[in-house]
Amino acid sequence: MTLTNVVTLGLAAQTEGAQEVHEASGLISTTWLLIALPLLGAAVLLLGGRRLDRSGHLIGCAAVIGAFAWAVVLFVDMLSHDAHERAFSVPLWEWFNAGGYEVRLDLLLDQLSIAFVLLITGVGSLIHVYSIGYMEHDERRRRFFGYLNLFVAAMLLLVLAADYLVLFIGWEGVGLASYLLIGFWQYKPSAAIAAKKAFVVNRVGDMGMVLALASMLVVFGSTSFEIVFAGADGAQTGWLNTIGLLLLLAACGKSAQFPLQSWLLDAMEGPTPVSALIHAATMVTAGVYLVVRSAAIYDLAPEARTAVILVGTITLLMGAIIGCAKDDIKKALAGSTMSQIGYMMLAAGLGPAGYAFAIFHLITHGFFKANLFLGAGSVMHGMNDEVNMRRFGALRSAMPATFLTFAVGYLAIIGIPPFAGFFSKDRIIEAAFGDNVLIGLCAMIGAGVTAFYMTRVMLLTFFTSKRWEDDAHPHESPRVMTWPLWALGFLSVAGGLGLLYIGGGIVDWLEPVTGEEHHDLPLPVAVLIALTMTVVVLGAGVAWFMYQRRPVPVQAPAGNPLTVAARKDLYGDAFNEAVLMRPGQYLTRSLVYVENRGVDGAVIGAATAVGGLSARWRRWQTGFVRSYALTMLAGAGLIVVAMLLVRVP
Amino acid sequence: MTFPWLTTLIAVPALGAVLTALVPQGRSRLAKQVALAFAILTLGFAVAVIAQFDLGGDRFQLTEQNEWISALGIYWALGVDGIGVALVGLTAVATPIVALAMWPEAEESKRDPKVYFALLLAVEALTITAFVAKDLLLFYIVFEAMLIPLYFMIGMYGGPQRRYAALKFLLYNLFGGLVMLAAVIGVYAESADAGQASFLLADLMALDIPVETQRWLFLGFMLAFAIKAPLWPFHTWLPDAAAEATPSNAAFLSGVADKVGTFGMIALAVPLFPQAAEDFAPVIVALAVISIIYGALLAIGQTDMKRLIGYTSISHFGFIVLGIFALTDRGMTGSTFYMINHGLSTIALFVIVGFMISRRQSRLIADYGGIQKPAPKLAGAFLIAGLSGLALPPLATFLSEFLVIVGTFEEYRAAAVVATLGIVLAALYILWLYQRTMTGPVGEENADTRDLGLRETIVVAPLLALILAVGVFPRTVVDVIDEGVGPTLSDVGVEAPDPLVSVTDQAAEGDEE
Amino acid sequence: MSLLTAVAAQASETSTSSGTTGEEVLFWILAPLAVLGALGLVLSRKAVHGALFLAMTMVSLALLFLALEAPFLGVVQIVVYTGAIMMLFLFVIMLVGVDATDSRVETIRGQRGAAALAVLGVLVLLTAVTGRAALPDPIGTDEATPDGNVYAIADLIFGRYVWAFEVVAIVLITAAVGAMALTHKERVTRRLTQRELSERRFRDGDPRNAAGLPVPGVYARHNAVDTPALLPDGTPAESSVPAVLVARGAARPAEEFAEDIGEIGPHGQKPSGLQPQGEGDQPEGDATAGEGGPNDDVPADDGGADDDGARPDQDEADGGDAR
Amino acid sequence: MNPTPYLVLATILFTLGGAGVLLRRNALIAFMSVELMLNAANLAFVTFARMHGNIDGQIVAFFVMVIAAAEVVVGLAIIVMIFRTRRSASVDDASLLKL
Repeated sequence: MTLTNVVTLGLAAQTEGAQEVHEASGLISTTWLLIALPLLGAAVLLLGGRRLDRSGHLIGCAAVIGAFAWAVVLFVDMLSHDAHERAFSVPLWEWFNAGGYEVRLDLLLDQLSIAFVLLITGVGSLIHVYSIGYMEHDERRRRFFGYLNLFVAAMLLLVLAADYLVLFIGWEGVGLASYLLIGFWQYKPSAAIAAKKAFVVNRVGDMGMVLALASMLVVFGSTSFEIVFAGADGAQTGWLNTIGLLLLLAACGKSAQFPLQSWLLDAMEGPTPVSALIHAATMVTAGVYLVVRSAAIYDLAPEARTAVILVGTITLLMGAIIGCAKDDIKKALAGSTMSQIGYMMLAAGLGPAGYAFAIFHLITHGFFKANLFLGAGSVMHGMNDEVNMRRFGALRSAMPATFLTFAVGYLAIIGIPPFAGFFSKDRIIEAAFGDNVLIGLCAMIGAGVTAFYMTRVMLLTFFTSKRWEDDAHPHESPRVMTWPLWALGFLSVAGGLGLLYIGGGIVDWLEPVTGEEHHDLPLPVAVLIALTMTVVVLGAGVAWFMYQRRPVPVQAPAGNPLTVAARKDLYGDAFNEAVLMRPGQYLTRSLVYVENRGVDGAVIGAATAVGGLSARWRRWQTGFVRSYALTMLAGAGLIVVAMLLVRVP
Repeated sequence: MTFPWLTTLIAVPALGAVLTALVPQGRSRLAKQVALAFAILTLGFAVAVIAQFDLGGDRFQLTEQNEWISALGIYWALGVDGIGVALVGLTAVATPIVALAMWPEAEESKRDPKVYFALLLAVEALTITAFVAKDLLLFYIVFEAMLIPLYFMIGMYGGPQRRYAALKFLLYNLFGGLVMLAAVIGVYAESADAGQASFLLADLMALDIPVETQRWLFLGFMLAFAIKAPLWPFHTWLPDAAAEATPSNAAFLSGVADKVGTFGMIALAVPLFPQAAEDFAPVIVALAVISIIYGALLAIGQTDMKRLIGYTSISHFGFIVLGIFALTDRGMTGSTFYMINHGLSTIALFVIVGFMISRRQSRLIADYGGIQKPAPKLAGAFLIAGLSGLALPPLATFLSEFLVIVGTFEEYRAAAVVATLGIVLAALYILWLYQRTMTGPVGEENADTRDLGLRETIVVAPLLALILAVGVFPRTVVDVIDEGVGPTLSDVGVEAPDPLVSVTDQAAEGDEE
Repeated sequence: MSLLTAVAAQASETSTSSGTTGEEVLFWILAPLAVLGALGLVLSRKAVHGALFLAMTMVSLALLFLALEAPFLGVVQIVVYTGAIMMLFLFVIMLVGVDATDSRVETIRGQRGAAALAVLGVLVLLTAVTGRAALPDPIGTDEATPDGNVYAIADLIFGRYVWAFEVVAIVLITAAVGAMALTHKERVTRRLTQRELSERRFRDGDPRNAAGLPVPGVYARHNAVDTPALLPDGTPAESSVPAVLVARGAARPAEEFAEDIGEIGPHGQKPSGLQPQGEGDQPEGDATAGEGGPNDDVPADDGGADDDGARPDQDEADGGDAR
Repeated sequence: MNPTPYLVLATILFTLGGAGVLLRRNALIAFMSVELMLNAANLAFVTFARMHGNIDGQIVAFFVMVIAAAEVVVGLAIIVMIFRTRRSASVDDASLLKL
């Protein structure tokens, strides 16, 4: 496979180890505040009881906004350091030391983590504010904010950890928060089941994580970033590939990548702000973060990187196809999320050539996808929580603010210049072509499909004709909800340009962490951009022809086989059910049978056998003294015989 | 002569048991108060013992040694190492909590509740003795004697099938115990052959027993411990006992008393017969992995909450045994740590399930649903306890499970990989249980479920707080345990392996270049 | 008694000169007697005969003890064993029924054959061992007992074995107390007065017996208590013979009596009433159920003579005699 | 005189006593057979005492007699008790030892 050319290039382009990490001092040593603030918020909100019901949402918002403000302060402080002097370790306490395996609860603040911190706290703050309005009528709003804060704290720990094991705490913490939030309306059985499914599927990924950590311990004797990355050079490629694949498994779980993608669509059962924050902007990108963070390992593990590329490519196409067929607006967006994360994975798999673009796309995606989800939430809010797009239509006049911001997000995601998505996605497509034409083509087709399904969403929701339920009275959302929309809309417009060109841009910013490298492209960049744009316009046009030119039926038509398959999530669930759940249930049931009849049965059978034998032998106990006397005499005689036989002469 | 701390630590609950039993009939409240007071007093003494444990000091501390039956070389010999002191701590913490949790339980049966509390204190005294005994026969005696109060606790107070469960429990453990007795005598005979006949563990560990003999003796010990622990396929008594005993009794049984089995593996089976332990390790590791998966799968298939938790314990005991017989430092430290954490989390789970049962009078999962709405605190406590059961970081159980897997991975790759399946299954059985009982629409019969009361909060809160606190600040506990594990493993002759890539070496090479 | 001491003196005299024929003569006389006694014990149908046979064996053994230079034991054997213990046995035999005869029918399946086998096996085994052992001639106890046998024994009992002796003493005391405790019968109801007994006879008994049971043996010739009284119509009054005698089969049947007096009444053909009643398995029935009311005032368990010899086979035998 | 005939006699008496215990149902006769066995054992003891020139054997025989006396007292009391309640002196009737 031509992908192997990455190997040599990757090795050649290997930067001189990671940048040196400095002990934090001054402001930076207060990095722990970033985590502590939302954690405190969560603790107060969850343990505070009913008396905080009225002020709970404010405490929650204050905690996150405070963390954001502090992150900005830290960011500014980092800017005052040299470009290659911006990695700081913030020691907290020694976690434990078992048999020479020492784990310290340290934080690592560097260019990569601060980018995530800003994204998480920034977008997080906006979504918190939005939630004030969205959850206004929910009696458990305080609890909701508590969970959100918990999520933010865990996510920050994830990105700030300086040790894989500490990262894992955050990793599971966000999983827990996601579980709690998906199942927030747990009186709905579907929500409870979706929450459990998300957690369990993530646990499959965690298996990979745990085994990766175990492998690291065997190979490096530690899980701290510093030691692992420093030692990666000397490790066998086989081990590095193993670790890389195991980490990829973990990333697949968290980022809903193939083959562990099935939980994400169900996760839309949660409240929409949750979908925006956790299942679009931040948590699901943790897998990408993990891969990029482990750059030192992947750089030296070509097979693992190939696997990352494959997973990313497959998922980006799968997600896009699923997104085309869903009538549920949130599920369509969820499919899109899968697909976009597929792009990021693909980029991350490209190695130093793609790491920075993966993060770049991750951030812009955080902006516009949060924007889109919140917009969808705003639509639902105005339409009595209706999610079926076939029941929307012509809402642009009813909800102008939502429409405008959604439109900006739409343009960003399909990659129309100069919106944010254009810059990030186009770079990935370029890098993919630089690596392998086939992969590049897939990425390009993905862009076209993206344009198709996003145009479809746009048209079905805001254009075409009214198909509302009779009792629907669409109205614009309150200010507290539209204001975050405007903010995110602005970021969707300016985020791409801003990140790319202000102060050297994100690629330079991340370079000390991720390294940098350029491939020769098979075609000139301009041609590639032009091709991509053509594909995008084509996709949008097809959607326009299919949905704007023809009336949209309220009932979904039967559709072609591909549509049917896409509606069923490309049979992901069916596969899981047939291959894992059914046999699992059968296994469980048969094991219960084996336990009762076999293992326990053997024991009880033995007892019964002894009992039966005793019942037989009991007949020897006639109760007649003379029988017993006879036995005694015979026994005494036998003893005498035995003594005679063994007598020492 | 120094103050006999350990003897006192044993004597206090024993005295408490006697005094509780002596409380006049009918004054059950007083009896309970006496029992609780003594349990707390024991906790105080245990804290004193732990405080005196000197990290970096001798391997066995606070030792006492008095001749008991000198003609046979039997001693009243006590002492704690890191492992013992940790488990003593667990026992002392668990007892007052369990005592408080069982407050109303004993009344549900028609018998006098004071007996129940007296028996609990008796089990505590015996369990502590087992953890600090430094004489093999003393250990054996308490190992067996423990069955008596537990038998009565299960058989007198409990569900409709309690007699069956109690008998099964007794027969299983007695069988293992008798086989162990033969092995104990075998060890004694070996020590007699070597010159000075003695039951003192220090003397016995110094023996050089031939490998062939070691194997037989090891099997004798292991059978008893594997039944107690319990390991597949010797486990079937536990689900019955867990289901039929009162919830707090089940909690104490699987949370604390059964730890004597795994403690015996670490403190006796491995150091006494190091060669045999190494020879049999692969077999036991295989059994442990089967236990993990088997217990988890069966837990998924249960319809009875207490039985379900019983099966989860089998799965968790599988992890503990796995870590022990990986015979690595991390594995064994993880296992010992796991014992503590599993104790806490299982007690929490059983106790909370007990609270649910006391409200609804049913053990069946199907009878519940939507409890979260009327009783959010109950549901929250249940969720946290459950999460610690599925080893979610940073709860304490995570670290121990992780260390076990890591320790196993060092020696037995395949076993570790299969064992990690256990963490997926754990998520499934816990969350499915939570989903079926706590979420979903509220049925009419559950609509006015009471939330946690004051007593119940006092029972649950310290457990959950401990689980979290130990998870976040595990250092001291792990250090103490590591202190005991190190010498144990060096008895076996195991050294911690060096990592394949040593960063310090590399740095040195780099400098040379 | 003087005879015994004389024999003993002679025996011990002879024994001092080892290998003389005196002891052998004594042994060959006494040994068959002892075996005979033992056989008699095992084979005799009546317990009292067995006791007498056993006494014979014991006396033989006592004499052998004398011959074996154990005069003290010999005397103790006679005084304690034959004298006290056997007397106790006889007491109990009398209490339980002196005429009780054992059935020869074995009720436990296979017991007789297996017992014979085991007994023979043990006999062959032990005799083979003892008979084939080449034992040295006895040393004799003269050296061990310089002051005579009794002194030496006293010395040992109150010296080396004093502890065992005391323990045995305690055992004896305990046994005595135990025996008393076992046989002592607590009276749980007040003893009935004569008046009450009389009233009860009227109330629930057969009024015909209100005046008391008829006395036996109106025309007695000898030992008349076993002969039933005759009612005015010439039939025997069955209730006039003590139930104990009836149970033992010692009552005279009516026919025999009728023959004695030369004529028989119209109802005299029914001797069954005087036959031993019931089965051995239901001993209570024997004493009281047979006749109903008349015996009610005899407490059922009051040492009445009865035995388990009243078995079907014996019934038939006795009945056959009667006809 | 050589002890062998005494021992053979003791053996025969012992065996006959055993036969009595096994074959006779009358409790009294069985009991007397036990006494016979004890006596046989005593005979062996006394014989050996003489053979070895050591009267400890006689002491044992003496203790056997005393214990036998105690045993007879208790045993007969039990027989009387049983007879009172069951109207029988047959050992087979006292077969309640089994369930």
